[in-house]
Amino acid sequence: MTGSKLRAKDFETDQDVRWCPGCGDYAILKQVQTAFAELGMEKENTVFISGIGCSSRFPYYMDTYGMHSIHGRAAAIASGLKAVRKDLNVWIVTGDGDSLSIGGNHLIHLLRRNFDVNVLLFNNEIYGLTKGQYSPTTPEGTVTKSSPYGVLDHPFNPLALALGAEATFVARALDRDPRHLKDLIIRANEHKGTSLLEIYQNCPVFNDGAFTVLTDKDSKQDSTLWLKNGEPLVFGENNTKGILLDGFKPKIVSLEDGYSMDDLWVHDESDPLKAHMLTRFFGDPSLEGNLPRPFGLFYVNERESYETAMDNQVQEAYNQRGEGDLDALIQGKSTWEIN
Amino acid sequence: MTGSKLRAKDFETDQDVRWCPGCGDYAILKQVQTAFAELGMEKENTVFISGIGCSSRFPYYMDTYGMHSIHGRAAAIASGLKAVRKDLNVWIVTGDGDSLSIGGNHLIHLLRRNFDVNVLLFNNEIYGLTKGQYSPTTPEGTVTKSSPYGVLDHPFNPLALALGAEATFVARALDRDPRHLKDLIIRANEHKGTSLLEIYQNCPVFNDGAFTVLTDKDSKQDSTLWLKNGEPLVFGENNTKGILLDGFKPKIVSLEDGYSMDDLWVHDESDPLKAHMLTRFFGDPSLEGNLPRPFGLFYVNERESYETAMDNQVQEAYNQRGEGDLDALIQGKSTWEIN
Amino acid sequence: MEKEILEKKDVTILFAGDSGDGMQLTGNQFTFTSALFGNDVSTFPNFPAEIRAPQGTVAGVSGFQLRFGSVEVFTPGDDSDVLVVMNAAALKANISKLKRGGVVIANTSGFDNKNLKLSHYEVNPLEDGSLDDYELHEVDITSLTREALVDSGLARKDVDRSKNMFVLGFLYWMYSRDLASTIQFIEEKFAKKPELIESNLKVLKTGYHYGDTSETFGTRYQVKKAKLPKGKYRSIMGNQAAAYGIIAAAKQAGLKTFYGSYPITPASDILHELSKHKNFGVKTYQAEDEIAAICAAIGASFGGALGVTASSGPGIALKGEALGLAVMLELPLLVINVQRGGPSTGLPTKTEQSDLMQALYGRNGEAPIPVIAARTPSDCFSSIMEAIRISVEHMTPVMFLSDGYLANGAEPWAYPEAKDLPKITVPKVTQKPAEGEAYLPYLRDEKLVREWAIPGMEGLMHRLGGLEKEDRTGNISYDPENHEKMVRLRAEKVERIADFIPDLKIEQGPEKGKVLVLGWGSTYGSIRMAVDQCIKEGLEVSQAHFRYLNPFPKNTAEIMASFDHVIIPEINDKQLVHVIRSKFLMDAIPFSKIQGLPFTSSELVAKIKEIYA
Amino acid sequence: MEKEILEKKDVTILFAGDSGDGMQLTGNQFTFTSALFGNDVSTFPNFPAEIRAPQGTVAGVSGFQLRFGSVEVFTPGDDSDVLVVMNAAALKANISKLKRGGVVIANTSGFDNKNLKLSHYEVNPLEDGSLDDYELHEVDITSLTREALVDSGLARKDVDRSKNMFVLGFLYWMYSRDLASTIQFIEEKFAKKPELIESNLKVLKTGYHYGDTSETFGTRYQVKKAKLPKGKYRSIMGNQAAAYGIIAAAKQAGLKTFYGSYPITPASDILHELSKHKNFGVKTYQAEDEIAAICAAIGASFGGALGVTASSGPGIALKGEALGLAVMLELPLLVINVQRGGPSTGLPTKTEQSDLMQALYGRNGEAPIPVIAARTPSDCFSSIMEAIRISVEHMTPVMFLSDGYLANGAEPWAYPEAKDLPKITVPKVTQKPAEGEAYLPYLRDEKLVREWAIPGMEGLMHRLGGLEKEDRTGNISYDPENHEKMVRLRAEKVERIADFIPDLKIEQGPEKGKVLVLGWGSTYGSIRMAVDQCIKEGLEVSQAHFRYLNPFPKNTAEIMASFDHVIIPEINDKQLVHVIRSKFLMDAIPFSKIQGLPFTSSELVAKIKEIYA
Ligand SMILES: Cc1ncc(C[n+]2csc(CCOP(=O)(O)OP(=O)(O)O)c2C)c(N)n1
Ligand SMILES: Cc1ncc(C[n+]2csc(CCOP(=O)(O)OP(=O)(O)O)c2C)c(N)n1
Ligand code: SF4
Ligand code: SF4
Ligand SMILES: [Mg+2]
Ligand SMILES: [Mg+2]
Repeated sequence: MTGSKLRAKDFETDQDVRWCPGCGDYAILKQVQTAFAELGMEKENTVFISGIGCSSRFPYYMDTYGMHSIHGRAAAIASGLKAVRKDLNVWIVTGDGDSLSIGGNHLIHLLRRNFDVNVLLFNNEIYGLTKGQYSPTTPEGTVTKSSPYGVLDHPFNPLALALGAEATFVARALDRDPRHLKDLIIRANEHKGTSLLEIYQNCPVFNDGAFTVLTDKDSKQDSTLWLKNGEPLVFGENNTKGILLDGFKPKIVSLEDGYSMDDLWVHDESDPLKAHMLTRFFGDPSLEGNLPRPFGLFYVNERESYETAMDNQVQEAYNQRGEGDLDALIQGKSTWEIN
Repeated sequence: MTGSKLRAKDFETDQDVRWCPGCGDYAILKQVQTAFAELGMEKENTVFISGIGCSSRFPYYMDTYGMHSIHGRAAAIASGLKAVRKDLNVWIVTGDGDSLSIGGNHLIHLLRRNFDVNVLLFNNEIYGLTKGQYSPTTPEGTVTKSSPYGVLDHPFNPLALALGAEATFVARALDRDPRHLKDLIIRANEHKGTSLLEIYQNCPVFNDGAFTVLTDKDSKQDSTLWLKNGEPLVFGENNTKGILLDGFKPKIVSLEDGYSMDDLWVHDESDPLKAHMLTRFFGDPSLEGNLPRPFGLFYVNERESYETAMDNQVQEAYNQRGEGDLDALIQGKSTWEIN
Repeated sequence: MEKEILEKKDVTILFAGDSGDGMQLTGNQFTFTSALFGNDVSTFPNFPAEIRAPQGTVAGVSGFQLRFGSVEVFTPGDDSDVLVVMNAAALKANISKLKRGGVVIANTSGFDNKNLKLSHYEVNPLEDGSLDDYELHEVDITSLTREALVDSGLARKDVDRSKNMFVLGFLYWMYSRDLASTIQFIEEKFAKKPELIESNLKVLKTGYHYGDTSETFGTRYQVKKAKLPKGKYRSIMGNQAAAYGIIAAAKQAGLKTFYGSYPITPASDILHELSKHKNFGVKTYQAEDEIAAICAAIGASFGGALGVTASSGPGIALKGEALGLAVMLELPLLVINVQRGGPSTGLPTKTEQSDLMQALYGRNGEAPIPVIAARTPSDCFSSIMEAIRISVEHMTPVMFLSDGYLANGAEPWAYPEAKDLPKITVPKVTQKPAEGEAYLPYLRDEKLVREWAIPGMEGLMHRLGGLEKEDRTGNISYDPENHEKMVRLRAEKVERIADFIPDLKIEQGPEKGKVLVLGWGSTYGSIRMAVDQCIKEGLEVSQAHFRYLNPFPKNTAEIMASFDHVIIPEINDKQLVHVIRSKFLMDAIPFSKIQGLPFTSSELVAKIKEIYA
Repeated sequence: MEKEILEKKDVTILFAGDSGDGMQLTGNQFTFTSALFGNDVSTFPNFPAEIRAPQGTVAGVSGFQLRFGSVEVFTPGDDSDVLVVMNAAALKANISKLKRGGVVIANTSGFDNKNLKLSHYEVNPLEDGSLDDYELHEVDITSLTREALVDSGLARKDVDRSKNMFVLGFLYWMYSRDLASTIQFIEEKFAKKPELIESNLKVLKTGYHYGDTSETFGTRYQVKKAKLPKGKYRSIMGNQAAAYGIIAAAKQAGLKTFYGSYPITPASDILHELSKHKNFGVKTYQAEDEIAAICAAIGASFGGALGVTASSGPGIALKGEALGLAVMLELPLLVINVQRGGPSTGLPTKTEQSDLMQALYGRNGEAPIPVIAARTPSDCFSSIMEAIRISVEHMTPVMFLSDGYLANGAEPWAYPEAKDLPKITVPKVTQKPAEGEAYLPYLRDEKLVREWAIPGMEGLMHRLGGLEKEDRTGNISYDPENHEKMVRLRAEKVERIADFIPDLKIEQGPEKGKVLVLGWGSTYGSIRMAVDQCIKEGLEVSQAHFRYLNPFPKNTAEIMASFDHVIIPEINDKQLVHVIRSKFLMDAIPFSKIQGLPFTSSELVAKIKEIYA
């Protein structure tokens, strides 16, 4: 297959796609396929590992190798795979429940170990497959099947959690902005380490409109912030608003009103502290005066990937001691003979 | 028992304490007992829940209610207990393996939920009970039983992880500084929410000296920083060094050399961003020019505790609908009769 | 035009349509009306495996099977007498479940080209003769509904949504049913939208009248009242009954309930139900995973509440380690397994009984626990109360087994009054040890049960844990003989529960004889129907059914020995047979079905006759 | 002075002292010297449950039991003939394990007031007559050692640390042993510290000469060479053998090994051992927990490596769900359970066989897997190779059972040469499907085994998962009949492995007769000794021993039927008996011991005689 470049369609399988009509998952699938075509990815060297959830059906729709595993464990399975197969391109597809509730531990350990795999975290702030219970990202107070009087749990901020867990690539995209999503898929693929890409995904059946304010024509300009490396933080209609740092406090200013581009906070993908601050831009963006929700690559940092370190250690052992001699091993140091 | 104030000794049990001679756990046990006496704690209303590990033996030595549960699950068990028994004073004792490896998920979920319990995390950077394998806090490269060629895993920074997981009380102490440890135990007890107190604890048998640079007479002055709310960050012999913020970068300056107290960063327990920066003071302090390791209360923030919210929701249900009527429930809305 | 009215003993109807066609509501309304009338009823919904598969596809078909009779009916029926299909996909998915010669009522608008394509029909099955063996009635339900509402001013979408009322009305006519209760239902449901009351009623009546006036339908049927035990009835589903049972048992024990759970099909509905009833002192807690859920429940039990946790197979597998801890702690704990098709993720929306071995043995070490299984949806109520009684009175974790079939199935329930429910005695410590004497948390009574000392109680401070404990004191002990003693004590404690449970009884048929059909769990209804039929045909066949799977009732071996042949039907690969052989060294004839589906009576009857012969 | 030399057939010595006294080293040296001489040997160390309990306390005692003989010895002995105690606590902890009339060699310095107090002796047991039934030799080992090294210039601590060499030297004298191999050992061990070579050798010889010159010791013993199979031998412990077996099997299969594990006693040593051998293509991975460990191993197997995971009971409980996934995936996977005392945390440092049921049934749904158990420390090597052979050749997860007794026990091993090891054939896909034809990942061969298609292989892309899969294609299928078919195929695949394993064989005794002692796992040695003794006493007793617990060898029922009585001794509560009864409907006489300890031969002999009578 190598050599002849594949089209997006070539990554489709013969299985019927079984998400609900209007589900944000479709758009994400499409962008992955499109990005893969652009990247010239090889089917046979690509593997998708997922857990359980609506989103975790993903591997069935990608004509690559794949595994639809068990709930929450995709990160653990992918770690073992990548540990023995540095040559493969490994993708994890997971939901907010799959990766942050039951699979939370595997996710944070994956991030600190930094296997070179890509995590697509479909965050719809709900459990889709089990029909509408709250997830660790559902906002407090939300009424769901399992919280008829409102959620009591303070939600996780997935990107803040990831940074706390030593992540080396942290980004956010939106099902409704396919171009941007595709670009981040490509960036994630480039990164040599664990890439965490959180994708806001609308679940029209159980949590419709969770991200409407971020996608609706009327509100999105003021409620979203599109990060570009080396560029100032601007947003709003015609990019007339900007964000600057007032001491350590981010402040919204108007560019039509005394402030210029030069005053603004310039995005730096390599700055962990600023990335941390950006993950905390999390007020309800529908309320006036609140910070817009950032999208894009918050933070990236190259650190040796786990499988590289592992392979190096193995190689080192070979270099120092040569290919293991089974007879010598079995025999050990102290033997005797009976005649 | 209520009323008659107990002494530290009164919290001892009749069981032989079975840690290795010289283990840091002894000092911590002593300080807990001392703090409890000072706090006038009631035995029967106090519960210690632990997982498995050397440290997790702790409950056997406290004459309160207790449970030495299973590996990694203390946080989950304590959550259930606290959910039904807001009145009890609940303490979790756990090791770095117990809480950050197998129990990592329960810990981060405990923190975001913010049950009013206190976590004493004995961090000896090793698995003690199972005789010396590396833990998620063991520095890279360390040779242990399970890493004869050196640890490959990038370690967790427990306090950074906790902040990323929405913790409301984050502090660090040291087995070798009993007074300070005791004060933090008392602060943890005061906090109405999950208090995470990381305690550096020396394991003389499997990881001796992990914290020597922080405790040795010669090095500790330059390698430790004792946080006090509202006070500038000073350290070194006679507190002649200070830390200030050069933009967003912490910088060590000499107070004998042009800088004054007024230039320095003043510790503010309620500032999450600065707390975040403090958790990243993590260079190897034995190397010149590196930042000292902070001890004390990094961050505290009052947010409604989970059990309070839960009780309120239950109370609300009672208020609105009165004590449940079993007959009405069983009968439901649509019935018919057969005669 | 007067139509002839035939009398029938029992009828099975299967409503099938797209997920959005409202078949569940239609089925439920028909059920309720029939029950109200005095029929015995039994129902089973069949949801698509996908949340919302594309409209018009086979994957998106939702079905509701319902059986009602003038005799007792214990299952929703094997094959149906009537199949209502709203579109081609519904026909495709369900035609195999219709009796030869049965009635098909097909909504012709659902068989247009688009629908045929989506359901992968090459030719229209209404036209190609493939339904020749059935009595096919084509009705353009969609158009008739639209016509009825042509002046309503409602949007097309709302109009189309009421076409299930047409179906309902029509079937009411066909089975000579009263519209009253559905009219009331519609009025209540749409109280805030009067325009919808009007439109729905109109369509309902249109459907009814269509039967009267249309030429095609020659026959109406009548199913007389059944002779049912007197009493007040309601309809109940298994998961709902389980939820109520937990609330009732906690009340009877004077305990608060803590329900720690992680969502999983088909157990989640218990969580949903319980979370509505906080004013019964119920706290529900959606944990981060199944391990946290059981651990939280253990913590709650330690704190003096009734700790309950539930899941389905894969989640129960995760709870094994913590369940072992609960065995050591000897605290009350209820673990509910609403079984589904396995292994692994298996068939999440289908039923199976394949977690019996896991319930008995899915833990490290010697860790016996009582296991109790419910037999019908309403039996979930009393069985779970019994499970809780045993858990609390015997201070032990208990596994309660239900399954997808019980969980979602519904049946009429002659519900009890609260005052008549069994009491549960809580073995809480009542006395502190005398001054100077140590408290002994593992002292046992004659049932070998230890007392429950709860944090907050003065003078009873103690430490529990998963390491082996010394007899009486509960201190850690590495003593070899103590370990053997404790292993045996824990086992014997569970064994002795046999002294506190009823004997196995013969449900129907002679006390001894040729064939005993011995079941457990949700196969009850199918076995009941099948044995009943065999008896009526003059065969010497009896039925017995386990509620207690560990320990078994004391007379089990005796009952088995009273029959020439014992057949054990199971929705798994002979799991109970294995256990019976091992416990009693007695053989039984296994009859397995592993298709994610309950037994049909006819399958069972055939098997019984084969053995009988 | 010439001392008399008595000949003995076999001798059991128990060395006991504080954790810091070097008893493990002493025992190992004595063992190696005896093996080198030509005795058969068997050993078992007994570590304290605490890491390092306070010096001088009973909790801190470390022991090493060793048996050597001129006949074959299969266990480290029941009671010991000689007990060496370095302090009072060691005596207290171990006196019950000494034969009546046995020899106690006590280090008198270890019985000072401090030691007596720490070990809770009120009076000195060396003086109060409580040892009158034994042959007590008091030696002030500490002082004699210090005297020997008075001019060494070594620190007191280093001097005292070499007192175990005195013990060793003295016992070498007592049993007429050669010092050569220990001298060599010391020279190698302290190659970088010549002063320690000198001091240790000096103390060793002092001990030896002490025997010669001291008046108190009248008797020396001699244990002649055993008649052992010819060959090259080494000493090996169970966990070590398991680690080597994994490396060897992977090599024979041409696979890389991925070992995903989370530390737990007594399994961790396999991880430690394997992590040293990266130059065999072994990758070890310490996962965050047991679930991650098995999942990573599954991922590695998916990637074409040999995925292995290991734990002990509680950790295996956690792996149940993922193991079910592996059953569905039909990939090779080895799961090792080094069993320990349960339930729950139980007795972590003690041995038990109580996870058999968990191995067979500890998963949701119908999820059968092969189960294989090792019988002796060295047998871990070939048994684990066999487990891997089955896993790879039959594309199935396999459970390998060892236990604490095997894991830490050691025995001489006539180790094989690499070239003689069995080959393992890997069913990797060799051909892509023809152009235009779809790849069928669940196509099976006559063994019902599917082929292994590995990422990177062109044209074989496929998706695996835990939902039920369609026969042949592996696509998700909710079809009822397909489900039953697949459940039965998976079960039958495992059953058919019986065609590829050897018959159960009679290890000793007649092929048919009165009593068969039928065991599994680590009870092998004890049973061997006991049956041997019974046969020598003229009883008609035979031994057979399972390596394969699922599926059982095909001739199992036949063998059982050839004996009047079958006794099944187990370190659990009759688990194998349950399985045998259920599988074969044949009874067996259970003989249980649940004390965290292996059977003694005498216990078994007594039981055999009781049944025989
Ligand atoms: C061990 C286990 N527990 C629970 C489940 C049930 N379950 C399946 S998916 C899911 C959550 C799905 O939510 P999410 O991960 O957010 O994915 P989404 O469906 O929203 O895409 C749950 C609870 C399961 N399959 N296995
Ligand atoms: C399920 C399970 N897995 C593994 C173990 C073995 N185990 C016991 S304690 C422990 C780690 C101890 O390390 P830590 O938590 O750091 O505590 P420490 O002993 O250092 O105080 C492990 C792996 C266990 N008891 N249960
Ligand atoms: S339930 Fe929600 S997330 Fe799942 S497929 Fe449907 S729309 Fe998508
Ligand atoms: S092993 Fe280490 S941590 Fe454990 S008791 Fe001993 S010194 Fe303490
Ligand atoms: Mg989701
Ligand atoms: Mg530790």
